[in-house]
Amino acid sequence: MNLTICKLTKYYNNQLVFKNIDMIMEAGNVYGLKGDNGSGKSTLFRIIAGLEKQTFGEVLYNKKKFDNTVQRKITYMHQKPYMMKKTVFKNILYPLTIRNKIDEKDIKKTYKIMEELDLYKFKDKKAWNLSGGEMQKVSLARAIIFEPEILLMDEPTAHMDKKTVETIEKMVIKRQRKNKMLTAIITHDTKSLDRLFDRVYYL
Amino acid sequence: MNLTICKLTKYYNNQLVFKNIDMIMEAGNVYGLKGDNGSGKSTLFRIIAGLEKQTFGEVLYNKKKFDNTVQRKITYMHQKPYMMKKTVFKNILYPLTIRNKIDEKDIKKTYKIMEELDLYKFKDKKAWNLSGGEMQKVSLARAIIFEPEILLMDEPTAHMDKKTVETIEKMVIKRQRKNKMLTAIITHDTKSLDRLFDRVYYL
Amino acid sequence: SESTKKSTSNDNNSSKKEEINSNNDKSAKEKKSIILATTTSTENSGLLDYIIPNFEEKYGREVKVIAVGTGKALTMGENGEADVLLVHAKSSEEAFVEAGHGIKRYDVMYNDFVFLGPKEQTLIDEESSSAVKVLTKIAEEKGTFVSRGDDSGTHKKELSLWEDSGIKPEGDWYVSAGKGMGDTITMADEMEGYTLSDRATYLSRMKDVDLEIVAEGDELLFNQYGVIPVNPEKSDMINKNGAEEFVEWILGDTCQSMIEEFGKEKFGQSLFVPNGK
Amino acid sequence: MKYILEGFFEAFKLILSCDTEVYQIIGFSLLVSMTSTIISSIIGIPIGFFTGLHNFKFKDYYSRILFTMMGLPPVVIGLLVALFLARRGPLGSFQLMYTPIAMIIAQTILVTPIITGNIFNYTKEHGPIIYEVSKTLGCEFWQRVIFLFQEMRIIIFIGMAQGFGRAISEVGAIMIVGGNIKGHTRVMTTFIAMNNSMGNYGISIAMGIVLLTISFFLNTLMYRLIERDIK
Amino acid sequence: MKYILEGFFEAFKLILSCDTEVYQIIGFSLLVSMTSTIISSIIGIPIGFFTGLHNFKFKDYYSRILFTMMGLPPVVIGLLVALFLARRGPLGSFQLMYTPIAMIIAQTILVTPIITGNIFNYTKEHGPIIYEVSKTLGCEFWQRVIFLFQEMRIIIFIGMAQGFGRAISEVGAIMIVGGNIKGHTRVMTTFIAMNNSMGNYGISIAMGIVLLTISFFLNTLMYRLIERDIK
Ligand SMILES: Nc1ncnc2c1ncn2[C@@H]1O[C@H](COP(=O)(O)OP(=O)(O)OP(=O)(O)O)[C@@H](O)[C@H]1O
Ligand SMILES: Nc1ncnc2c1ncn2[C@@H]1O[C@H](COP(=O)(O)OP(=O)(O)OP(=O)(O)O)[C@@H](O)[C@H]1O
Ligand SMILES: [Mg+2]
Ligand SMILES: [Mg+2]
Repeated sequence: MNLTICKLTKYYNNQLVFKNIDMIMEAGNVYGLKGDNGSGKSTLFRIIAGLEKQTFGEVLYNKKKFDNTVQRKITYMHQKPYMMKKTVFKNILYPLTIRNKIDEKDIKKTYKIMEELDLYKFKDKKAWNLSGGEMQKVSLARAIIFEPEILLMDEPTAHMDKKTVETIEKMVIKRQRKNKMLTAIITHDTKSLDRLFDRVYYL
Repeated sequence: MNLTICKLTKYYNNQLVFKNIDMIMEAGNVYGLKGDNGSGKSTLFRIIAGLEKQTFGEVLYNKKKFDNTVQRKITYMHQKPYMMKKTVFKNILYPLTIRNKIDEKDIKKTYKIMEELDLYKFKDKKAWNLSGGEMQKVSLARAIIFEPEILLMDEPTAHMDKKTVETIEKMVIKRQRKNKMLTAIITHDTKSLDRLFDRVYYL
Repeated sequence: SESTKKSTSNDNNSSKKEEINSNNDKSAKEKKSIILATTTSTENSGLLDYIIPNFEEKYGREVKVIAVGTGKALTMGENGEADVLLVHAKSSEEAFVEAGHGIKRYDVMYNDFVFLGPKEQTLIDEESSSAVKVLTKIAEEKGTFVSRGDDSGTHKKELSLWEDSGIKPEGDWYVSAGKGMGDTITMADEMEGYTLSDRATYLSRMKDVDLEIVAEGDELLFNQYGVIPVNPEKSDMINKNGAEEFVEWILGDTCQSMIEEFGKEKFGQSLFVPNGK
Repeated sequence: MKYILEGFFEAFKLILSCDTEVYQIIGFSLLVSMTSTIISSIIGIPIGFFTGLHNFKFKDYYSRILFTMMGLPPVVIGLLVALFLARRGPLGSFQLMYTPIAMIIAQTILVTPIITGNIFNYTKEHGPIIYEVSKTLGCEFWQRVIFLFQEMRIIIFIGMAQGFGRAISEVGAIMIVGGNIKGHTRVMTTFIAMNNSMGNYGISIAMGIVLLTISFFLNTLMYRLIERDIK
Repeated sequence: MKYILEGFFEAFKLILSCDTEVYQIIGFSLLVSMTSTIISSIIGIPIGFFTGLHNFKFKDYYSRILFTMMGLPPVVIGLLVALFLARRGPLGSFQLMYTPIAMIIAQTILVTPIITGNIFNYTKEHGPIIYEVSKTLGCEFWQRVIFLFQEMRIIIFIGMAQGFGRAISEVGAIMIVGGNIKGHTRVMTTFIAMNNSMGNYGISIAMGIVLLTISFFLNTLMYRLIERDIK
């Protein structure tokens, strides 16, 4: 799914965040989004994901406006990860449960991703007792397993150790192998991840 | 104030976090603390700051056990910053208000630090509406202005842009000029900040 | 059976239903129940629990007892919220029938009001036994007097007595409670004051209060209970037959003798004296 | 003093005595109050969610009105319901006065604001992020609602427990619309009130103890149901 | 129906009519219920903080007992207080029965669990981090408490509003221990209940309307006080 952002402007109670942003993001690519604190990166992603309303301008998904079908194909990973009041396993499995009955395949899939991010040992742990980085891992796993066509990650690696960052790079690359997947990542980190980006936007 | 950590061990309901840690941190130095996610960095800091009880071992402050006088000289910056239900200005000013009546000097001091971190424009903004990085700035400013002898920062730069990281380096260096100040910083970031550290511990 | 005869012998539609009911099933619950609005004294003394079951199995009709002050009971009748009233404020009752709210008023039973006061009280003695004298004495000596103050039959009676004594009761000594008889007795006991109560309620409360009868017997203290079937024109939901049955029954010999019996073994005397006519 | 001990003693007698009337009163109270609580939840929880999540004009007037309604006086509710259901009243033809239905109506009016208020407050603070997450994970409308339920089950429990507690313990409304009719509309509280004015303090306290014991065990039961994997 | 309109009409008459008794009743109700709410807050808020922050054995039994106590039946409370204060009761010598003090005692018992419960629930979830921050910023014990107050002022307001609402609207307890004595211990709810039992529906509803209006404005007032710089 392709994204076209034109003349996007956002005010929070008449305090300007950004103005007349134009961007194009095409399926199959990985985009980086950088900018100073408060430049509006998260806000932009939240607007794209339909969590917030822009003040002016519009976002088009394959030339169409935002609607339920888009909603189902897009995921935004919050900058501050939210853990459901469930075990780690159930947290990660959740996106699959809402589609249809869980089968062996789903469980396997979940276990696999947990192992990759070495969360398996926390399988039955209460997710809200995890460490900062572990929480980010969980919310990432949850987003990846959902397999959205558009994946918006808000500083996913902020609290993660080097090892994990590399794992994630691998995952993103793997994900991109399927065509028509679009991934966009906000990061302040100047070195790692960069090699993933087909293009970097600055706010 | 010097820190001596000996044979420190922590279990969360009989799940081991770390075991028999020995460390010495001396006033006048800046220490880095690194380690994988879940290696127990935050937990260690929280124990040092007296927010959590260790399972075994002990932490000595100038050879003395933790007590109120220590409490008053030590600050821990949470990994997930907490914003008081106040304006940005009042958030940062707070540590001074609890000591004694606020005077011109205090106000000036607060304004100065806000300008350094360019938070001044948010002076009267509700702190909980700030962006992730802005919140980290506020909680950092709050900690610095408190001028603790021991300052424990838990991934302070995770969400911060490059520019700000440099400002923070400057602040830490300035802070260290006063003698008997001890600063310890948790970070996953492999490049920046490193030049600050007199010594780096790994968990 | 009797019940079917009753329901066939009438024309109002609500009981046409009954007829059908009672034909295919004559069990008690099937016949339209009646709402009896009465005073707290008849329920709190336990009389109704004692006699009502007899009516229910005899006529196969349930009685829903709403125990309120006489004032409210009359209002309920006036609004057609109740089918039949069992109350004790003769003058108001007659006015009620006059105004066409009720069909007719029948005497059912009586007992009497008694003045209660603390044990070993000295204020009231033999020669001040007449109701008016008692009240005058209390008023003069400013002895605490707890009044129902709830527009109930007892309250109406008390007010009329003050009327007769020509005293306007007011001041700290005159406590207007706005409560039922039982609670008022509790309060009088608690405040070591005087009050006017119907004998039945007093006897049923005797065991747990330090009050005793300080004056009784004045014919002014006569307490007549009357039954009034509410005028069916008040509301098309009024159960006319039920009301008639109830009146017929309560004035009947069986019930009258039950009233005579009630309380004898427990209190050594009957709480109400039947005089149904 | 002695009444209180006596009360405990009587409480046991009451339970053990196979006095069907007592059981019937207890069962009936539970029936009425539970029904009202459930109806109130069905009305109140969605309203709480909705008004908590969305921003609308006069939202804080709304919230203050809600708080005020949480303190609706039972007697007033009872009276109003009575006026509507009375034979003379607009709904008189249904003949609901002095029936369990009337009691349930009154208690529902009493309890709904309590449940709504609890849900509303919590949703206002925690709802948005929860709702956002459910959206980003591709939940359909109904799945979002279910998601909210799951994540808020604690506060929902608290709200319902509070509502039920209010219902089972109030006497003002239920006395007026129920009429405390023996064998029909007599519940624990009206039973207590009546025995009070009859001077049977022991049995009043006994029934009070029974009442509290029951609602404690009900809370425990409900709590167990939602407790699973929560701190 | 007509009663309800009549009620509104009477309500205005009631307020405008310089009937001192009415004013006196209203004022007295406020006095009693506010006093109880304040006392309950002084008792309940600290307990709520403390039990919410600390982990102790049987904490969840405690919380369920608390929820149960939030539904204490007014009539039972009234009865128990009465038995203690009665002439023959353990505290009889103080002669408190049928005095405002008795009413305040009863309502305090009624309201305290409500305030405690609200604070406890919120503290359990949000207290720890707040308390930690106050520690790390070098607050002395008292400053920490103040800090908790400031950060939790919303829920404190809600708790107190709920408690007051419960107090001002209950009739069961206050009727028993107060006695509804004209000119002495008569409050809005007992006034309503009494007129109700006398069939004066209009005036009952009128007083009900007055009651709700008053508690609405009180909520508004309190809310204004704490609202400052909160979303
Ligand atoms: N309250 C708790 N209950 C149970 N386990 C906990 C709790 N807090 C932390 N843990 C566990 O203890 C371990 C250490 O946590 P800690 O937050 O110290 O890790 P960390 O080194 O700070 O990780 P990160 O770099 O992600 O912040 C983690 O595995 C975490 O799951
Ligand atoms: N709900 C809100 N109300 C008012 N202002 C807001 C709100 N949310 C964000 N802002 C402001 O909008 C600006 C952009 O916020 P945003 O979170 O998009 O920044 P960001 O680029 O993500 O910064 P960071 O890198 O720190 O995450 C910030 O200055 C922030 O203070
Ligand atoms: Mg951001
Ligand atoms: Mg950490």
